[in-house]
Amino acid sequence: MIRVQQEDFDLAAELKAMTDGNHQIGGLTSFVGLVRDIAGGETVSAMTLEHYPGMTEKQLAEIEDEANRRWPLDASLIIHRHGRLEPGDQIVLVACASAHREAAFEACHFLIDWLKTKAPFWKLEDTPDGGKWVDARSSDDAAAARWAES
Amino acid sequence: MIRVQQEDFDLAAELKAMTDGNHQIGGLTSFVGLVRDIAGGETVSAMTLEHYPGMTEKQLAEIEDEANRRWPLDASLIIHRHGRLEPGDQIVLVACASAHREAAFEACHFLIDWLKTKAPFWKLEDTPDGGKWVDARSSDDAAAARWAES
Amino acid sequence: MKLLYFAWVRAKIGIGEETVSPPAEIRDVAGLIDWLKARGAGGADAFADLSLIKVAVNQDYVELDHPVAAGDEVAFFPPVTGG
Amino acid sequence: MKLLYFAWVRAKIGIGEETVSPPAEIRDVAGLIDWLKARGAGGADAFADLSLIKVAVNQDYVELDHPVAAGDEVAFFPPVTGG
Repeated sequence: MIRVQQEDFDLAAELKAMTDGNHQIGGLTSFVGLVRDIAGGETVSAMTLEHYPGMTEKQLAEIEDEANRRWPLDASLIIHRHGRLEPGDQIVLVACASAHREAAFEACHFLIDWLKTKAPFWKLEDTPDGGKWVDARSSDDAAAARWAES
Repeated sequence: MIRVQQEDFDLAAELKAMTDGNHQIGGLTSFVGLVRDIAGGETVSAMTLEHYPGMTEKQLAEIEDEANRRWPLDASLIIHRHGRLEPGDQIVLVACASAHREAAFEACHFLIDWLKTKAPFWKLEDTPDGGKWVDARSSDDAAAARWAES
Repeated sequence: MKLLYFAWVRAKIGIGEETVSPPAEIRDVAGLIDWLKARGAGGADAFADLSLIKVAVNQDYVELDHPVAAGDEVAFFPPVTGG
Repeated sequence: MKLLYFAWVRAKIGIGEETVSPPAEIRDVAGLIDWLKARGAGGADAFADLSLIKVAVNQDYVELDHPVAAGDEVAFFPPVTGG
């Protein structure tokens, strides 16, 4: 399941809903991304996440399909927020449940790595020097490249 | 932090406690292991987890120290239950928080892989044919070997 | 043809969205960008360094040689920074 | 010397814990195992295949050539299956 929303999410409720009643699930891996108060050495008081409505959902749905094709998942979930967020706020949740932990771990890692380089979101940070668009990191490209299918 | 306990744990409360108030954390990776109702093709109605009190805590504390030495973690948590558990019950929680997601992912993956091969726990499954001690899996040894320091 | 701009590309162009009718000889993304640069209105600034620009046609990532046609939704934006 | 047995090793030995005083010539884990096998009481069965046995001395994993002495806590168990 994918969701793109402004509202916060309840991590516990989301994870519980993924596994409830499915006793074939042996492992649930999740990643939560949080707003940091320091980025590139600068204090960040808040950030605004802009996205491309329509393309975001399309891209997230495609990558979730790919994860489900590549790993035997019982459940998968991507929630990505947009709008104004403050330090400590949740930005993104990626979770994968599977009979075995390797699939759950790899699919979850794949999804967040992919998301970082392909999902059309952009962060504008409020810093003491004003609003600053966050630069993409080449380390994120390298992380995503790892998952390319040969 | 490590905990070995018979009682269930509240995933949401545990994860929240790890990140609350620390705005340097950018990512939180967690893994929850659950009791499956099928193992090796057989129906499992319940299982009993035996462990070695004292050695369990010692080994878990050592491996948590190692994870904190190898990755820049803001917080880490291992909770492992023992006693009688039923399908769908939570067995283990491993969670790691860090400024960056790679450290959080790798340390969490390292901890669960290690735990599977070194933490002194043993599963006795209740099956239609009676109690069966679960066999160790060579795939778990291979997963753990990956993390050996050269 | 509907054009969308996001993040600092939007800031440089000055608007987030517009509908344009480029001349018939504009057949691909590269041609469209050249036309937008020549048109002014922030285009020259926004597209000064194409290594910083990602393009999507109808919500899929494409390269500069990808065809564009009337009715397409073409989006220009910097490398993404979500997650 | 305190001996501990877990999982099916415990089941085969018949007890989970005992205190023993092996003869002075028993100096390492391998010697201790031979002594336990000779003693009977499930020892021969439990230690029939040493590739299935893990050993900890004072709560750290050790190999068969690890020394044992009076006062040690020595545990025998199958490969672990937690997590």
